[in-house]
Formats: sequence, C-alpha cells, structure tokens
Amino acid sequence: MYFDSFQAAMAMDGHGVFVWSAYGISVLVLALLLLRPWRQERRVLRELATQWKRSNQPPRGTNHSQANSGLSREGSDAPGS
Amino acid sequence: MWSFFHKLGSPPWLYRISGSILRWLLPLTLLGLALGMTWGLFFTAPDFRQGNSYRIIYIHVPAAVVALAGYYVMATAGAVSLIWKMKMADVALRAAAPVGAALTFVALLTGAIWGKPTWGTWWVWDARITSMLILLFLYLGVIALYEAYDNKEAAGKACAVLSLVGTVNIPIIYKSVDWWYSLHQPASIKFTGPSSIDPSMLYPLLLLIISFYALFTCCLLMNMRVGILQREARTKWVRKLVGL
Amino acid sequence: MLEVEGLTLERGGRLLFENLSFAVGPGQLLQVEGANGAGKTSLLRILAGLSRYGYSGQVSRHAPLLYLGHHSAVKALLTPRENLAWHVSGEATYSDNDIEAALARVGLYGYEDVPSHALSAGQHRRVNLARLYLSAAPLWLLDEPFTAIDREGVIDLESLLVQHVERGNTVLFTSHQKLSVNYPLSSLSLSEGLRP
Amino acid sequence: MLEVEGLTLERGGRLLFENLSFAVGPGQLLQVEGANGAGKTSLLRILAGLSRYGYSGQVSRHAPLLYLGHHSAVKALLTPRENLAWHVSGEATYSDNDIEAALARVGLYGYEDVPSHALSAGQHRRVNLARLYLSAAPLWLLDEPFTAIDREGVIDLESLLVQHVERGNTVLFTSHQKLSVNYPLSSLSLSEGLRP
Amino acid sequence: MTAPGMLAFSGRLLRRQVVLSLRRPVEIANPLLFFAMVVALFPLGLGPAPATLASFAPGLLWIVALLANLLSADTLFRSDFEDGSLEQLLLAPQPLYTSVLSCVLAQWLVSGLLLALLSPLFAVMLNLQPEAIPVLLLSLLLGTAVLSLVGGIGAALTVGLKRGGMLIALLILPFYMPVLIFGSAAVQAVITGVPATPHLAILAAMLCFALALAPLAMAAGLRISIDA
Amino acid sequence: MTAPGMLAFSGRLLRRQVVLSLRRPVEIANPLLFFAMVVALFPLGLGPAPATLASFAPGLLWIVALLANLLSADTLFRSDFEDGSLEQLLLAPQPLYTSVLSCVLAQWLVSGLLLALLSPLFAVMLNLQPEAIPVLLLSLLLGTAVLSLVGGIGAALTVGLKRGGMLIALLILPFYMPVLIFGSAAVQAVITGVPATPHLAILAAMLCFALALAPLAMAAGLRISIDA
Ligand code: HEM
Ligand SMILES: Nc1ncnc2c1ncn2[C@@H]1O[C@H](COP(=O)(O)OP(=O)(O)OP(=O)(O)O)[C@@H](O)[C@H]1O
Ligand SMILES: Nc1ncnc2c1ncn2[C@@H]1O[C@H](COP(=O)(O)OP(=O)(O)OP(=O)(O)O)[C@@H](O)[C@H]1O
Ligand SMILES: [Mg+2]
Ligand SMILES: [Mg+2]
Repeated sequence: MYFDSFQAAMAMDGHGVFVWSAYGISVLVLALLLLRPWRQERRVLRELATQWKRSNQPPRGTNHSQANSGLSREGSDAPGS
Repeated sequence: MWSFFHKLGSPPWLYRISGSILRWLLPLTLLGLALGMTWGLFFTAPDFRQGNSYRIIYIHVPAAVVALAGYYVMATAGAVSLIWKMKMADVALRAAAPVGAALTFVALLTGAIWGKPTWGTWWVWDARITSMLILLFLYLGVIALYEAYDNKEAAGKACAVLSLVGTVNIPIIYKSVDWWYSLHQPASIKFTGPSSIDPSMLYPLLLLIISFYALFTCCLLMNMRVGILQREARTKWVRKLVGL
Repeated sequence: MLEVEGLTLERGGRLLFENLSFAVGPGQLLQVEGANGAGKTSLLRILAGLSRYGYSGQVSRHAPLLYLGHHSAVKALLTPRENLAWHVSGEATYSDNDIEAALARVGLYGYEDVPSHALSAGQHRRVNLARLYLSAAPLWLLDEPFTAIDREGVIDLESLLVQHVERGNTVLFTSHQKLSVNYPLSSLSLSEGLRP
Repeated sequence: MLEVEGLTLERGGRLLFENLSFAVGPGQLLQVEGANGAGKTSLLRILAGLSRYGYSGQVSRHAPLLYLGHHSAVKALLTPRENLAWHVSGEATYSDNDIEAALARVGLYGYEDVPSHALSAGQHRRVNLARLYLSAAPLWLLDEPFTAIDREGVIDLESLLVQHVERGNTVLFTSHQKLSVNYPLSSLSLSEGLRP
Repeated sequence: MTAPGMLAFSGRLLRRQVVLSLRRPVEIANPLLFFAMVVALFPLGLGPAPATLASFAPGLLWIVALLANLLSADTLFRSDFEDGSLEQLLLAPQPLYTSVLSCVLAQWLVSGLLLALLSPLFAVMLNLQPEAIPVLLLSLLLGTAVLSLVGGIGAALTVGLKRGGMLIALLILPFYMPVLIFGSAAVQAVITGVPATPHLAILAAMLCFALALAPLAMAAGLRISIDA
Repeated sequence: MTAPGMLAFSGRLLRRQVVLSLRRPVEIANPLLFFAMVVALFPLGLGPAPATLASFAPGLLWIVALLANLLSADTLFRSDFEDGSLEQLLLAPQPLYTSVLSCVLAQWLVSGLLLALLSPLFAVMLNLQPEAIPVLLLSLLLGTAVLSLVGGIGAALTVGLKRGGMLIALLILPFYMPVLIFGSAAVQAVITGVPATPHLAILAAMLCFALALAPLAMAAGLRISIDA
C-alpha cells in the first residue's frame, strides 16, 4: 500500500479528482458494457417464451392461409406487438 | 481447420460454446480488472514527474490499445462476411462495434482528464488524439448505419463494407494528422515513452491490458449471443432452448 | 427460363410466402395475383435479383431480363426521347428512328421533346412502356404495367405481351385487372399457390 | 353543388377542352373519362380551385369538398394512424376510434402503426382512401381512386361511392376502369362532351 | 364533425411538422452537424492556434448559422409539395396565414432554436469571450427566426418549380444580409465594449415586421406556385 | 440489337448525368454560390484586414471546398433511387464499377472541377499570394476528385434509407480529413517557401487509390442498400 490513509488515497496530492473521476466513469462505462448484453439476452429469451406460449404454435404459419396478409385481419401478429 | 471454420458458422454451436467460454472467462476478467486497478491505484509508487495523476495510465492505455485492436477485429469480421458470406461474421461485426466505441470513449475521456493536470488543457489537436477521435466517429458510423437499415441482413453487409473501407483509412489518418501537426507547430508535449516506465509500474499495466482484451472478448461474445438469438428466433433449436 | 425453389419471405413480421416453387418457360404468360400487400412486388424484385437479403430459397434465371417496377424510371427533367436514348438499363443502343417509332406506338407522337414533367400521369408511364417495344430481352418482369393506362392503351399492351410470348419468350406480370387475351394465361396466386 | 360554364383550357400548346359547361347536383355520380392526356386531372384541379391561372370560364362551387389527387398525400415517415390524425386537409378532428375503424374498413387492420414507407403500393393508397370513410364533405373530387387497389378493394370503394351519393351528396371521379354499380352513372367524356 | 378551429389546426400542424423532422433526423442534425463540423474543421485547416480561432469566432458563428439556414430553407414545403400534402393544405378551410406560420415555427424550433441553444458550446470551443455568449445566444434567437420567415417566402415562391432550386438562394440572400450584419455586429459590440442593445433592438424590430408580413407573402406564393 | 459495351455505356451515362445537372442548375450553382458567399461573407463578418485574411486563405478555401462537397454528396444517387432509375442501372449488363465511376465523374465535372477552376478568383479576393494559386488549383483538382469518390461510397451506403440522411456526413467525414490536411498543407507550403510537391504527390496517390477501390465499395454499397 503506497498511501498512508484513506484521505491520502482520496486526495492523491491534489490529483484525486482527476484520477478518481477517470476511474469512476471508466468503471461505470465498462459495467454498462457488460450489463447491457446480459439483460438483453434474458429479455429476448423471456419475450420469445411468452410470445410462443401465447400463440401456442410456432410463429411461422405452416399453412398458406396465413400468408395472404393484406386484407385479411390478423389479430395475433400485429406489427406493433 | 476447415471444420472449425465451418462450426464457427453454425449458430447453435457458437451459442453453446460461447456460453461455456463465458462461464470461466468472465469471472477471470472481472478478477483481473479488480486486481489490476487496485494494484495501480494503491500499490505503485507515483511517477516522479506526473505525480499521482499518472495512475490514469492503467485505464487509459489498455482502453486505447484494445479500442484500436477492436477495429481490426471488426474489419476482419466484415471481410469474412463479404468474402465467405458467413452470417455469423455479421453478428460478430455488429457485436464488436459498441464495445469498440465504448473503449474508444473511455480512452478519450481518460486522456482528456489526464491532460488537464499534466498539460493544463483538456484537449490538444495532437495526431494520436485526433485519430482517436476519428476512430470514435468510425465506430459510431458503423452503429448508426446498422440501426438505420430495416433489413438487418443487408445492414450487416453495409457495415462490412464500411468497416473495410475504414481499415484503409486508419493508417492514412494517423500519418496525415501526425504530419499536419508537426507542420503547423512543433509538438511541445510528448507522450512519455513506454521505456521510461519502471517495471513495478509495468506489471499492473500488463495485467490490465490483458484483462481489457479479455473484457473485449467477453462483451463480444455476450453481444453475439443476443444477436444470434434475435436472428435465429424462429428456428427449432432456439425454440427448444426456450423450453417449448 | 426462370426457376424458383423453396422461396420463403417474411417482411415486417408477416410471412408473405413459404416454400414457393415454380418454373416458367418459353411461351409462358404468367400473371401474379394477390391482394394488396400479398407480396407481388417483393417476389418480382427477388426474381429480378434486386432483393438479395432477407429471404431463403433458390432462384435461377437463365436469360437476360427486362424489369419494370412501380417506379417508372422516367426522369422528369429529360424528354421522352432522351429518356429512351440514355436509358440506364444498358440493354441496347436504340436508333432515333426506333425511339420515335416506339414512342408513336405508345401514343406519344408529338410529345417526343416535351420535358417529361409536363406529361400526364398515364403519358409518364407510357414513356417507360415504350421500352417494351424496343426490348429484345427474352424475360419480362412487369410490376403493374397497366397502372394509369387508358382502355385502348391496355388493349395495345395486352397484345404486345401476347406477341412477345408467341415468339417463345416469357412474360411474368402482376396486375389487379383481369386480362382479356387470346392466349393461355397461367396465374400464380400468392395466397393459394400456382394454378396452371 | 358545382357548376361549370364555358371552361376552356390549353396546355403545352394543345387545346384540352373548349367551352365546357356542365353542372352536377346532389345524388349524382359522375365519371370523367378520356384517354391519357385528355385533361381529366387538369379539369379536376380547376374544379377543386387548385389551378387558378391559365384557363378561361366560370366555376362555381357551393359546398365543401374533398379532393384526392394523383399524389396520395401520405407521409412515408408517419404511420397510417398519424397520417389520418394529423391530416393537413383540416376537415375535421377524428377520434382515434374513428381512425381505427376507417383503417380497418380499408383493410389496414394491424398496419395502423407501421411507418407508411413499409407499406405496399396499394396499402399506401388505401391510407388515403380511409379519409373517404371519415369525411362528411358533400362533394368528392377523386382523381383515379382505384389506382393500385385490388379487386375486392375496388368493389368496396364502389359501394362506398354509391352510399355517399345515395345520401344526397355528389361524387365526381376519373377512372379508366368501367364501374359495375347499381346506380345511375353519368359520364363526362373529355373528347365528346357530357353524356347523361 | 366540424372543421377544427384555426388555433387547434395550427397546433396539430405544428406537432405534425415537428414529428416529421424528428423522424428524419437529417433535417435537424444536418445544420447542427454542419455547425459542429465547420467549427471542428477550422483547427484542421487553419492550424490549432487558440488566439486566431478566437478572433474569428463571432463572424464565423453567424456566417455558419446563416448558411445552415439557407441550406434548409428550400426543404420547408418541398416534401409536402411532392407528396400532395400541400394541395390538401391549400384546400383546408382554416386560414393559410396561420398554417404557414406554424410550418415556419416548426422549422425554426428544430433548426434556429437548436442552433442558438448549442452556440455557446461552439463559442467555447472557439475561445470566444464568455461575456459575449449571452448576446450571441440572443442575437441568434432573434436573427434565425427572421431568417426562417424570409426563407419561407423564397421557399413558397419556388416550391412548384422543377428546375429552380438555385433561385431560392438568389431570392433570399439579399434579405439575409442585414440580419447577418446586425447579428455579428451585436456580438462584436460586446467584445469591443460597446452596448449591444441597439443592434438587438433592430433585430427584434425586424422580427416583428417579418412576423406580420412574411406569412402573407408565403400564403400568396404557395397559391401561385402550386399551379406552376 | 446487342447491349452497348462498357465504355459506350459509361459515356452515355456520363452525358445523361451532366445534362441532368445542367437542367437543374441548383445542383451546380449551389456549391459555387456557397463558396462565393463564404468568401464574400468572411470579410463582412471578420472585418476586412487584408493581412489576416491572406494568412487564412489556404485553409479557408479548402474548408469551404470540403463543405461544398459534403453537402452535395448525398444527391449523387438520390434522385435515381427515388424514380427507379437506380434499379435499372443495377440490372444493366455492363459492370457497375464503370457505371458508378461515370456517375461520380459527372458529379465532379459540375462541382469539383468548376469549383477548382473558379478558386483563383476567390483566392485573389482573399489576398492569397499569386505564387500559391497554381498549387491551390492543382490541389483542389486532385483533392475534390478524392472527396467525390469517397462521398460516393457514403451516398451508395445510405441511398436506400428513409431516415438516415444525416448519416452520410458522419460516415464520410473521417475520410475527408486527410484530404483537407494535405490539401491545405500544399498551399501553405508554397507560402512558407517549402516545395509543395510531396503534398501534391500524396494527394495524387490518394486519388489513384480511391479511383481503384472506391467504385468497388460503391457498387457493393448500392447492391446492398437497394434493399434496405
Ligand atoms: C484526449 C486525450 C488523449 C487521447 C485520445 C490519447 C490516446 C492515446 C492512444 C491512442 C494511445 C496509444 C496506444 C498505442 O498506440 O498502443 C495512447 C497511449 C498513451 N497515452 Fe494517451 N491519449 C490522450 C491523452 C494522454 C495524456 C494527457 C497523457 C499523459 C500525459 C497520455 C499518456 C499516454 C501514454 C503514457 C501512453 C502509452 C505509451 C505510448 O504508447 O506512447 N495520453 N494514448
Ligand atoms: N405541368 C404541365 N405543363 C404543361 N403541360 C402539362 C402539364 N401537365 C400536364 N400537361 C399536359 O396537359 C394535358 C392533360 O394532362 P392531364 O394530366 O390533365 O391528363 P389526364 O387526362 O389526367 O391524363 P391521365 O389519364 O394520363 O392521368 C397533357 O397533354 C399533358 O401533356
Ligand atoms: N420496405 C418495407 N419494409 C417492411 N415491410 C415492407 C416493405 N415494403 C413492403 N413491406 C410489406 O411487405 C408486404 C408485401 O409488400 P409488396 O409491396 O410486395 O406487396 P404487393 O403484393 O406488391 O402489393 P400491392 O398490390 O399493393 O402492390 C406488405 O405487407 C408490406 O407491408
Ligand atoms: Mg406491388
Ligand atoms: Mg390524370
């Protein structure tokens, strides 16, 4: 340990603001970098699960009657959802 | 070799293998980062000229080094995507861009913060600094281009083209800015050369550089897993994975 | 001339067609039908090779093609004559006589040197249709060629299409109108699959 | 509802119509016919009050109107819902329920919140046609409303026009298609004058 | 169902135009990016010496604001003309005066206002004196509004022309000059220690004048050029 | 009837593009007007001290040339995309490499070339040393060609996007910077008495490089962005 006290480590001979803000922001950015994909993956998996449970069948229609889109009313897969 | 290459193109394999890699790499990375930062912050002697502010080097240099290397990873993925039409290369490219951008941002930010106590100013138009700024633009350009396309398959190809073109540009920018700066006014501030670093200061730096590389890999893999899931959402193996 | 195998396309979260397979050969006049939004334009763009991403399946084409899309590719600032003489499709270099003859065939006699932005909607589309009278491509892909065309124009165009297929070429077109031609017309309905 | 007297128009050195006079009253369904370039669009723009220069004659209109032109006035960057809610014609303020109902009537159920540029050609036009289901204007001037609309869509639209005139309103439209409606249809042929 | 009143309609139009701009970030970001880029390019082109940069700042910032405005003036009615919305607007029962005013207002909100609000940042990057910054901000707020109104007249007169894009610059540039002169003079005044109020008052007077008359000219221009 | 050869087709395309530009003078006049205005406005905004103006001239002229180029980059394929001509061009049997090259060449002829040819006039207005003018001209000739080629890549990658207009500036600006640096350095070299040849040689090398590679990237970009 180079520093004698907690205060000294905070102050770093007057350079503390710079060093600590640099480390702080960097650690924050790195944490976000790791957290974002982790949460995204869980969200995607959850969404897929609920989406398929709701439709109770694979989202890809296997029959062509679903493919005539345009004028027919398709409640289940509205683009907003 | 070719079979490995072939496997790399297979989403389920990649998804599975990335999971098992992350299981041991992620804890190691976090450990390395924590260890390196603590070491750098508390257990090294201050630089005789810059005092304690030099401790920023432990973030700044790893971030800068990995940010630059990240661009080449991205461009390589782009080349693979265009030449071998490998879909997972698109996913890798897209996954690398935000990580590279964030690390570039960290390098710029820590550099700027470091500049204030040592140079007395946040910003100078130095060759390395300017080219780092441009690297940030390049990363942001790739991200923005990808987001702007509706057809994500086309988006991947467009980003591949852009990142390849950018590869050509990086050395040109570096050289030109270097020359421009020395032409207009002599460099009054020089980076301290790596040779002047004391070994006791160097070890934590090396540890952190390795950790940053590992961090980049972790983030890349994690982002790729999201990309694979989004792309393959309708396939059987994902359906099975979700438990249906 | 053109073979399609196992074509599947999804757009905006909707499955437009799945596992579509068909082939068109010489002498075939094929009308692609389907409601608005059924995917006719998307299909034609894939067949033409313009869309290359986001679908799965095989398309093989063995002949030069001519594609007319929803957008007429007529430059408003050029005259009809210039539009044809400098056409960017690069198919051929037409002589001025041929161009005049083609423009006359589509009823634009006297409008050869009017800037295209001063043409009516139908006349504008006719500039593009004049390419059909000049083209030697064996495969035509036409997306709603009858849009904005008046009745006589439609009849003229119908006979042109028949003439083209009678020469052993292929025409694939979309239209919401029923054609009245003396020629066996195949139809591909995008909600029901291929009918002979 | 609308009276025209001695209307004469020349465009690009061509006399399109001369001394055209007619009147349309409540309950009248009038189809303006004529070959491409006959001057149908030009006439409708004069009747709507959009063209105000370059013609001679008198037009008097005694009722609010709704005009749909060749251009669909649908903003590609707005969704169908926004296009209707913020429509610049300033006719009325529609409730969200009305808008949803109108979009469903034109077959755009499920597409209310898709950006309009991701719609097919026919769907794009249908956004505009939805205004007809919302409008209370007694006089409709429609320039080729059937363009790019599929067969069922045309039938729907025909019955809407009939419904509107049956309520004592007036519809004046151009089209190259023959309508099949159960209603006395007047027609104005731009090369031959008004036929009852 | 009755037609909405003048104010309700203008509000709706304003909202529509703003949303449209936000959906197409180019129209917002371009002038800003342009502003930022010019500021960033100057050190690259001229050499990174802070003192020279500072002496440039007031004129440079005002010129760039003017150019950014000039470049976006033509887009005011262009897309509405091309997709037929403008015809519908002209047929609307509400007075055209307020309608065009809300179009201009929407444009100003996403260009002039934003530019003015961001100008202090660029001023700092160019080492402008801190005292001059409030005046710069105020002069840009007033001045860009005048520029937008005047640009609107040019846009209205040329929107129907197929080949007249250059025209708008020629038409409106003479009217832009006085604004530029008073605007940069106001900032320069602070630097030289003279009060800037007279210049700002003149800019405000110009704005009132333009607010009263420009919409009239725009409305007339649109009715004429829809028929070009 | 056979398809015209690559060169014949490129020539025809070049002619078409140039005629189109001439029919719509905006596209030609705007960058020039822009150039003229900046040069004319600078003395207005900065106060007309000849000495300071002269010292800024090289960088200023180059910055303005770059901005003018950046602003017109987006229009390269835009109108052809919107009216369906671009689809036809992609389907043409001739190689896309030469086709896009002639599109860029046409654009350069009516923008970069014209700008370079007019630059001596503006240089004189800014009191640039007469000896530096030939170098300015040459550096602009070489440099604007590189800028046009690079801008074409950005245009090709973004032409199919509905809401990505701002993007092009972000994408191509990093590639513009080296050109700006060497271009203005060449002119500056003459002023300081150093030979300008190395800078010009580098610009020429960049041009060769861009000529060889940019059309490839453009062709790939167009094929991709047509189904964005
Ligand atoms: C915004 C400002 C700055 C940026 C963008 C920046 C960027 C960079 C980059 C790109 C590297 C290169 C890594 C490599 O080439 O492998 C680097 C290394 C380095 N920087 Fe910075 N830097 C900045 C400010 C500073 C400051 C203020 C200092 C200290 C006074 C500094 C000290 C160093 C050191 C010691 C190295 C490693 C040694 C070397 O490779 O030369 N940097 N920086
Ligand atoms: N802007 C213009 N300037 C000059 N002449 C024009 C202009 N627009 C149209 N014309 C001419 O006026 C005539 C009538 O055009 P108009 O658009 O009214 O025809 P239309 O009957 O609607 O035809 P279509 O069935 O093709 O829509 C045409 O001969 C056309 O060439
Ligand atoms: N750019 C796009 N992005 C996303 N979805 C799109 C896009 N263009 C079209 N679509 C969707 O794809 C489907 C098919 O469109 P397409 O244009 O192929 O239909 P179409 O059969 O040609 O219809 P029309 O008869 O109206 O021309 C539509 O549901 C439409 O909403
Ligand atoms: Mg279609
Ligand atoms: Mg018409």
